[in-house]
Amino acid sequence: MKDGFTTNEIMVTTAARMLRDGEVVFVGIGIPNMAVNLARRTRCPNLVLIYESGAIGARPERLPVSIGDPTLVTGALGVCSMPEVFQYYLQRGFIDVGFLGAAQIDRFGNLNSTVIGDYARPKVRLPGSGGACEIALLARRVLIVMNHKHRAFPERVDFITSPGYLGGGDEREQQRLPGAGPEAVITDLGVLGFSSDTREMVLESLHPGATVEQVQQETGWKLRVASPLKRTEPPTAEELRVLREELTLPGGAA
Amino acid sequence: MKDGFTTNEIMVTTAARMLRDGEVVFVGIGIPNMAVNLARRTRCPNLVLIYESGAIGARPERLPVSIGDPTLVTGALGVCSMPEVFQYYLQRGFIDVGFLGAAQIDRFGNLNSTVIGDYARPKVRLPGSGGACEIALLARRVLIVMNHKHRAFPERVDFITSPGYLGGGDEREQQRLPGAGPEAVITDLGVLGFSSDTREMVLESLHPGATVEQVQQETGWKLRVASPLKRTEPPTAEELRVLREELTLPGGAA
Amino acid sequence: MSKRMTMTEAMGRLVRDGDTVVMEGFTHLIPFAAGHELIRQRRKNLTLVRLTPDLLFDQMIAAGCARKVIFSWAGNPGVGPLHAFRQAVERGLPTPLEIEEYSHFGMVLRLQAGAANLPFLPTRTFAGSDLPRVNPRIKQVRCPYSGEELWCVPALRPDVAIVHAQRADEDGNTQVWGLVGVHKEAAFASERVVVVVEEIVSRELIRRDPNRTLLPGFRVDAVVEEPFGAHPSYVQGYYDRDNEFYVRWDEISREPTGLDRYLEEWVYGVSGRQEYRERMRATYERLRARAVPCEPVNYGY
Amino acid sequence: MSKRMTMTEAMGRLVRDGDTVVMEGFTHLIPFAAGHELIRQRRKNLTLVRLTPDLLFDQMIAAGCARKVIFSWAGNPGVGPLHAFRQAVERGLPTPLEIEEYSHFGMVLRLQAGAANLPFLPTRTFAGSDLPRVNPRIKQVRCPYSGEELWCVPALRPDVAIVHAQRADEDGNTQVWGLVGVHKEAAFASERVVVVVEEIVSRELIRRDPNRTLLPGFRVDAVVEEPFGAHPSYVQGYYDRDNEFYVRWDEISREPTGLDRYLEEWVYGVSGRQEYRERMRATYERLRARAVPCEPVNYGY
Repeated sequence: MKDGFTTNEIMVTTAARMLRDGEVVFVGIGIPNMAVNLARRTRCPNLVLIYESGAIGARPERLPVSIGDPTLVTGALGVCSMPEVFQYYLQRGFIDVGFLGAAQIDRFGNLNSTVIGDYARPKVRLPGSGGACEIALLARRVLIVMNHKHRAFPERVDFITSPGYLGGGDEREQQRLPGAGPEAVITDLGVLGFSSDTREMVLESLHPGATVEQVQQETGWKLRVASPLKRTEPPTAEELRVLREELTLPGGAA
Repeated sequence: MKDGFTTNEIMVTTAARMLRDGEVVFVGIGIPNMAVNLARRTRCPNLVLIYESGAIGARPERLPVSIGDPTLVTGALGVCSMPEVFQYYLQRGFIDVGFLGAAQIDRFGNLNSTVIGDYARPKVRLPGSGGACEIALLARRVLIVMNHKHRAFPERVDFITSPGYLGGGDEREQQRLPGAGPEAVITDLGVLGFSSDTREMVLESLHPGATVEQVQQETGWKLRVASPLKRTEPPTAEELRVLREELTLPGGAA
Repeated sequence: MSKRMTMTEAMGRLVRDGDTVVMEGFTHLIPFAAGHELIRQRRKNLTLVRLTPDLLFDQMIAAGCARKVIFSWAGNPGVGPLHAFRQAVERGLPTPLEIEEYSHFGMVLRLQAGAANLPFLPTRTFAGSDLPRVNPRIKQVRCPYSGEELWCVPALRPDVAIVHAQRADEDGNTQVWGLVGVHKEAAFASERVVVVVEEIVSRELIRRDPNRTLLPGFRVDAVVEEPFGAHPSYVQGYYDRDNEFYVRWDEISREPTGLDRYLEEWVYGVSGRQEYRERMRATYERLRARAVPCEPVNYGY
Repeated sequence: MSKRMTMTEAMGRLVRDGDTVVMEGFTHLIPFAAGHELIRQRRKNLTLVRLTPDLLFDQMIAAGCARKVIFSWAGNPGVGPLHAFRQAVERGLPTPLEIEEYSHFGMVLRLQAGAANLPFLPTRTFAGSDLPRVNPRIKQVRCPYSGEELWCVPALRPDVAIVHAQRADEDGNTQVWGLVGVHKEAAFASERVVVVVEEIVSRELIRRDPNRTLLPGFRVDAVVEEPFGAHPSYVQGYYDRDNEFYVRWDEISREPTGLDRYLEEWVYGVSGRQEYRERMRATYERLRARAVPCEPVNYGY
């Protein structure tokens, strides 16, 4: 914690700042959950939290360990069935922001959470899509949160669980995929966007202490860097206070 | 009431006797509703009453004026949405018996509740299908209740709202319609079935006091008559007591 | 964020001439107060959507609001025909009325497809019926697994849904019990949503029983508090259906003059549902629901 | 007509070797007591269906009950992988396990199509994903209106659904609150249905709140009363999720020997859920829900 905050904390605050008040957010566990709850307690009091489990407008008293935690129901605005959440909310276009993570992400923002190696003879069998494939296609804005490690940033993913920009350029439009494609990747080193023409990943902002060399080293292809390259604003004292005092898991940080 | 009961009463008791205990019945208003409630209070205590409005296992305290009456909800076993009632109950094959009526029925049991005359230039615009079309196709047994009047029994209906045996013979199977086709027509004069080969209507039972000539006179084609022709059993004293004491509408008979 | 409006504001801002308007409620929760306000505001050329047009659309047709009706059963349940509807369809009076007709199941699926943002949904109804012959929107689709042909209907995406409910909070989080019909699908299928409730309650009351929530506030554009707003239909737990009025409507509406007199007295002749309610105090008292409370369940963990 | 059975009877009579068995519950209401009984009865060659196989299927796979798993997310939420599942998929240990894989949305639609007795349902997910490439059951269908190609999934019609719920009456009329997941679709899609509840209540209590009913009794073949029957998952209003156990499972299941020891002690080593509950009394007390009752609503008219 050389800068007075952890890498998790800067990932959470960076993700939280990408949310706009009043948005309807499909929340996962871990860092996205922290980010949404931080935003709700600071700049975005009117965020609506929706979980693919069917909890609508959740007001968790404790940090949920899973997206089906009972604290997401007690005091929620509503509960709906999973056929409804996927059809009437997500597919209907009412989810403004979806968060995703994965084991691998590639140059064009395609995500793999299915398998390392060959599907039929897996080296590592990962959990699979869950709701990720449909979130990548049907949420209005897709934000990705991942740790920046070389093995997680290959040039091509082994398996496209959740499509990003496919082979880049206008391939996503050509193949008539719904949705706009991923907007940003928030890592422990910085923030990456996607170039508007080639759709390849571009380093846009470095977190305090991180260097371009370090990011390149953890990336499996020659990474484009925006010019000017921004510096991520560090967490404010108030953000850190909320994170540390209000958003800790029972028995430890998230 | 020359025989000590009304024509409505013999229609109700005749329809009630066609139900089997434990069946799941899609109930309409009027005579089918009376029949189901009579059966439930006499031979079939375990009938399950379902209304297309979504009331499941209703226990009406009063005779419902419509199939969406609040008395169908108070004390019911369950309530479901209309997408569920049509898909998970009716289309799934869980409705054992559906009752239908119509403005017209023809020789092959096709029902018209849409229009008299041409569809585009109607002589009489009728209410339309409601749920009748799908009940005719998707309930396991279809029972029809109608007053026997010449204009209601033409050789061909002006419009097939709810299919019976179409043109007769195996046309229903040929066209791959789901369901078996109507089982019986209960009128104020008798009970009619459908021949197993030609699928045309056959007079099977005469209510007390009715004659074959009278039935033929009110039917728009040369009617086949079963041999032997049965006599409908008149309502028992107990059936009449239940009908008259327990099943009267507030302010009059149904 | 409060979305509370008066009925006049809500209908004025959210329903436009020419709109397709779904006003659902299967016997239960029919939005009569909203319909009367649309008549008073002389909204025109509407495409009106309901499974059962009921007295509500009979009145709106007579008042000249409707260009078209999309429906599946047009009658006065247990009483007889809808006279204004029939006049318009059979004789084009007072003005011609276009109709687009399905079965109940077909209508339900059109709204469900709209709510799910699908272009169509398949079904096993319609086979052998003449309905597809007179309505070319009912088509067939081949199952890519079994090869069988199923019938299907296209999605319906109304401009506005008007939804009557028991209660909502100011933000529009809306709860319903009793018959729910196709309320949820109608609201999710539509571009804009107006909720009319018997009472606006606290956010906390809504949050104490989230499984009763039909619609989240973010799906709602306006919330109108209008007690007795579904009369002569009913609201479970609030008031019974006015069955006597449904019978009387047959007489009232048999001749256009009777119908006009009714509109004059009970729609144009009142400023809104409050005045209607006050002038109908005895009826309101007669129909008031007795208490049949459920047992609470525990949401703790 | 009472459908009450013991867990031993219900699993013995209604689940057969080789059956396709759906055991739903999204975090909430996972039917662990039923799964343990199937392990004890040494049921074999099952095709197991759940969106999230969770610890339940990890245990059943390790115990040799499963031939195949149909799923969409196989992990221990917030903790790590499912070790037995991975062993079986990556190395075929203890026996090879066939998998059939969708996204959550795809799984939900397979059950929904089964419940609706449709051969398929369309969706806007899967476009651009490799999932259809490795699962040929995910196909395309052309919309007869827009001409666009949509992806679709085939109906799933399991032999048996095992549904955990808060309460039911003896006839099987079943009520659920909190997260309902895809419970209703799983039950309506299946040929046979076993309901496991925390408590069997009177028919009158069910009838006092009909909107909470998930399944009518006529859709249910057996009702089993099994308090604490969803542990280590949770039941809203009854007990919390045993998050500590989910973390400990990672250690327990990392080596087959640990997993076998667990099965020996907590599955084979107990006669049923009652003994399990008694041996876990302190945990049961720790997890017991506090009271957060909702307000009653009025069902009168």
